[in-house]
Amino acid sequence: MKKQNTTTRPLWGGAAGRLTALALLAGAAGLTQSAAAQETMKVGAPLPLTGALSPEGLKQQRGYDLWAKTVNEAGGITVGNKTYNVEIVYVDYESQTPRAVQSAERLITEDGVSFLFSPFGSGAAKAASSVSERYQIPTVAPTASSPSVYDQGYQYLFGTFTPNSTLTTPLADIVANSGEEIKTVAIYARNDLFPLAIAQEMEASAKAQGLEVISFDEYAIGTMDHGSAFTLMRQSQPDWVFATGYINDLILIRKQMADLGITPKVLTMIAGPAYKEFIEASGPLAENVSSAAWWHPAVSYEGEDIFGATTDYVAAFEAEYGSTPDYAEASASAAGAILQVAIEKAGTIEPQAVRDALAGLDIVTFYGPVRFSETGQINSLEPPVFQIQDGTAKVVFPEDVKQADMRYGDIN
Amino acid sequence: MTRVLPVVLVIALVAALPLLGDNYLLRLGTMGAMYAVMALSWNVIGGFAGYPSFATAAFFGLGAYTGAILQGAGVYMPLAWVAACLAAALFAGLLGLAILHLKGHYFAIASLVVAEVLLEITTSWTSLTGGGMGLNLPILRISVDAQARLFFWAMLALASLTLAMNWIVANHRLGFGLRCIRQNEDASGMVGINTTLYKVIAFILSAVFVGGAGALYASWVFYIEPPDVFATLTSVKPIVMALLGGAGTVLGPVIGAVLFLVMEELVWRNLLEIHAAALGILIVILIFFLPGGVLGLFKRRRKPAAPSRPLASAEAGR
Amino acid sequence: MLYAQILINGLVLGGLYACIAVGFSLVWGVLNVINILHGTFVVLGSYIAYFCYVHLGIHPFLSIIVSGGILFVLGFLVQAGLINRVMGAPVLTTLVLTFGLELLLNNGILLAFSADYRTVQLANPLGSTIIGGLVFPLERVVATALALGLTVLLYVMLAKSRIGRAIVAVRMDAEAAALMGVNVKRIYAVTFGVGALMAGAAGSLLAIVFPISPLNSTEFLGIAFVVCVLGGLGSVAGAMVGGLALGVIESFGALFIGPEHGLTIAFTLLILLLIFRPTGIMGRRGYE
Amino acid sequence: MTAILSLDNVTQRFGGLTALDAVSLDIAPGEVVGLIGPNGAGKTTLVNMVSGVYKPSTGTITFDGKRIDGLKSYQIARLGVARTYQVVQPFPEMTVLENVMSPATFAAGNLGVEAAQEKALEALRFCGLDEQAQMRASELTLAGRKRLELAKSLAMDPKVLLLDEVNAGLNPAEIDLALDLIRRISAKGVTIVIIEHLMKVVMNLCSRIVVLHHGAKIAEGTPAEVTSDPHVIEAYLGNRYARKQAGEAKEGADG
Repeated sequence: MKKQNTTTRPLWGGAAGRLTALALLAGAAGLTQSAAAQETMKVGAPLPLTGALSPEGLKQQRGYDLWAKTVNEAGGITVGNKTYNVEIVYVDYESQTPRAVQSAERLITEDGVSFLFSPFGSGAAKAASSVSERYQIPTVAPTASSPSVYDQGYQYLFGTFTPNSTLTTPLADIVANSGEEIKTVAIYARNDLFPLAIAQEMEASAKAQGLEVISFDEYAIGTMDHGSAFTLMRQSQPDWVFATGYINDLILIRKQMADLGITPKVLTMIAGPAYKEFIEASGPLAENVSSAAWWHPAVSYEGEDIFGATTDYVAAFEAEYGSTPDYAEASASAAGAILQVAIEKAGTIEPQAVRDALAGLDIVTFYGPVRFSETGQINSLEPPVFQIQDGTAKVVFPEDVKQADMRYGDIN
Repeated sequence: MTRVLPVVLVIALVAALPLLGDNYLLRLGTMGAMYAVMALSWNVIGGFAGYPSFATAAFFGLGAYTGAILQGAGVYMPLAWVAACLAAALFAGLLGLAILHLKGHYFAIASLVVAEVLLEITTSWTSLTGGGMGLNLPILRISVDAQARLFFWAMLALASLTLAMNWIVANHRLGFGLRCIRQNEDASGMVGINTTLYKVIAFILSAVFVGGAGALYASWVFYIEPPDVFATLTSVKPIVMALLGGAGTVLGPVIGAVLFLVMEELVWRNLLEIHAAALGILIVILIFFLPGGVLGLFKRRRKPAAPSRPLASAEAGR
Repeated sequence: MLYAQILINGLVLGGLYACIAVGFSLVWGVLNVINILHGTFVVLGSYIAYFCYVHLGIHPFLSIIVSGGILFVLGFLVQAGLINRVMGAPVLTTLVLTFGLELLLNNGILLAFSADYRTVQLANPLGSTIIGGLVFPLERVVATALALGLTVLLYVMLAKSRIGRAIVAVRMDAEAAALMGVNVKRIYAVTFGVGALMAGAAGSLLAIVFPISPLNSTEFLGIAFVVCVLGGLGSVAGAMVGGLALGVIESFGALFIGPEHGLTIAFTLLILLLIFRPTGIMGRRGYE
Repeated sequence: MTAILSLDNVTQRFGGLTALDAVSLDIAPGEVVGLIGPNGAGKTTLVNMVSGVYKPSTGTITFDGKRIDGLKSYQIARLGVARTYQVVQPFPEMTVLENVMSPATFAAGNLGVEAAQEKALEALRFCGLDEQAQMRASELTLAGRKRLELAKSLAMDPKVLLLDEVNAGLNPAEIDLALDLIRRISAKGVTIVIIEHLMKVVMNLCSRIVVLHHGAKIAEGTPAEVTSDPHVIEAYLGNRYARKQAGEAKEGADG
């Protein structure tokens, strides 16, 4: 992977001056900010480029970079008689939430960004939102699904993920009403913010469909062996196994399930199978694994945003990176595209106006229809359910973009 | 006293930082004070007594969770901070009794792994700690600027307390005894030093204010999760800071903390993905070219408080 | 039947653990250095196996030779060029130094290979076989067998070869060894190299079991800690016993207490052992 | 006569090895007692036990009417039992003065800095080290470090002083100085137990000699009694020649 025009901007002189002030407390009064951007609009993006979340950080970065590149190649964003080029200012927050918060404050106060993309995941997005709210900087969160991020009464935070239940409800619905003999569910979850939250959501969705949840086990972050859990599961013979985690966990889990001969009728995993790396790594074992995500390259919308139709976006992404975008990459691009539409509608980059434009959006993008609820979380998406069939992910729900029927059995 | 006065003046000047009205600078100041608390605290067990403790993260995380849980239960914020200090001190006392008879690497590993165990316990004890989902703290109902000032001053006060504690220890028989222990623990017993007691006291002192810093930190950021507060780097950074400034001295760790913060910030700003490597290089340079820390460069000739080879310490651990 | 299966899982896992730890144990025992770099050495071994497989088609079981060789050279140079200069310094110095080097190397790997997870997806996976109702995951079984084989090889090398005996002599008493004409610094470097070699070989074997990423290094290092303390420091046999014991303990712990506590159990055990029996379950023994 | 230090049936085992076997010993106030025996006889083990490094496996040790077996070394030191090490153990980075201040501060009652310094200087003067007070301990000669050990012990105001091979490695002139120093310490009323290989020192200095062999006490008495004791001769016979040779070689080298 190459790094794409990463733009950490320095203010070396100003920064050194400020730090000297901190260290020595020598007359910091005369310090100057770097000159305000004239024809450049800065958007801050704290990313976990090192540390535990770094694979996710890379995805977001690819999504943002594609947006910035597309905008700038199209001549920038025009508002009124001004044209702005987009510059994304990246900060690596080392996968540490406190650093993410610090990054947000630094981007706003030191680097002078006009807008912010949230750090990865619900926890960090929530923590950083308190900063952007304080400085009244419109912020788009591309990877935060938990409603608790949005129900703080904040005005400047908008998110492109619907709540987790919008993923699990259709899944449970499809499986329970498949006509197959599926009665029992075993849930196996990574004890971590998102994976655990979605597992709990699935437990509720499954019970609501009258399925019996026969086990709910958690495994610790960094677990390197799942043998015991699956040896037990082998005895209980669940019809449906629902496993959550990040891609490395799920690759390992899939392999150990196969090693130990766990063959449920349905195997659902979140969030790995949406990533092409999962299919590459698991090979034949990926076959018939089902999942759900907020977006899928097979969905089809005629967007009013810069990327246009979904197929155009996918083609642009493939041209740039040589691979198909997944939901995390698309959501990052969408965050940019949505922000851009709002700026154009507002006719200014003045924060209050852009915020109001975001709140009032009702458009269709390559990513899907975009409307934000009162709290700022998107409520117009219908996340697709898909299954890996013949080496590619095929959408099985919703009906209008369906590519294949869900297959049952044949998990081995 | 002539050496105390300038220090007090500097602290007073730093306390005037909010006058500049720059919240990011205040954030850095708060972090600097937090670093100073940790480096000074480690200095007591690692610098004075020569025990290579990697338990700072354990105390920090324990303090953060104690403070957060109590505040969540409605305890008044400053009381929660005090309770976090006490919890960390108590924990350090018990832990010290258990592991301070270990020497060298064995002690280092035991202290390092304690944070891991606490991390796992915190992660799995979901009912109390929120587990992997993290823990939210009650939001303060004061303006954000007031918050920035409040936490800056509170952290600075804690750092000043920790500095005072170091100064008192260094000039007290405790500090004398700890330096004896560092140089020769067996002989220390023979000259009448209650080595176990002294080591445990030193370990407690290395924990109490770190626990407070953890709780303060939790109140400051509103949201904590286990991997953030129990990070191994939290144990390593204070050691680097103390070595950078001069371990076993009183002012060395403070100087090291400030220098470290400045370097960290500069690297972080200017290099996108290689700050870990930069820290690594700093460490290597430190070990080979600055074994006595910054203060070591000046203090070659001075005799009592600062041994000129602060690194010389615990015997090899076989 | 359940317990038998869990025991098999544990042993198969434990063999890999032993292989991760044995080089670390050797370095600790002979040099009295805790090599924080060890986890990253293992990761590097995995990457070498990955590239060997993807670009050259060399099976990970064979690329042990490549990764072991490269890591030996790297380890030798690190010790000869850097760590040898602070041998005999207090524990803290070597600990902090290797920690700094670990940050450097791990960050370098991250930059070079990116954080994306990679896996070695064998063209002909071995799958698993069922004997008497018990499942044997063959890739793991073979990897474990190779791991144990390597460990035995190291044991024999230490016992029989000239350089092995010199390493043992230095471990016993470096000063006496120096008087007998052993170039102690060179032996240190060779030993560190051998430790890295074992790490690299372990990395190759693990490449087919775990997704590969620089982020794994801390987990590998943690395992090395626990295995060493469990098995008793500085003996090849100890590392083997410690590794197998850890695998079995973790597997049964996950069974009885729940999978989320596997690591907690391992680390708690480590602390308790340090407190009450720092010589490990086997008692202290050297490389004789 | 009431003993100031007495061992009653003291046994020390390390694993399967019995280092000391049911040794009983009474030492009267003001005595200078020599402890001799071949290498491995258990002499240093005995000192380690009295000073609290080890707890005896069985048996009791009484000092000044108080049981001290099982006490920690610092407690025993504070009661007034001082010791020196066969291999000197200074605090290498501290000055000579600070070294001697440490026992004055910690063992000899709760002294403040000034009182401790006063006491330390007094001990240094007594041992003839006052000129080197500001030197680092690691810079002293071997003889200087041996004297530093003695000064450290003295600064504790000990009632009993255990000297473990305090003359090993010194040349004859230095030994004479050390002997004089020990006599002066004894003259202050300090009870002394001295482990020594050089018979000339023991014969010269001690009023009573205790002989250990394979961990057991095989004889005790005046120098004259002990040297004519058939058990002692028997015990030493096997390797006596070798020992004598070694002793001569050593003296030759020292001279």
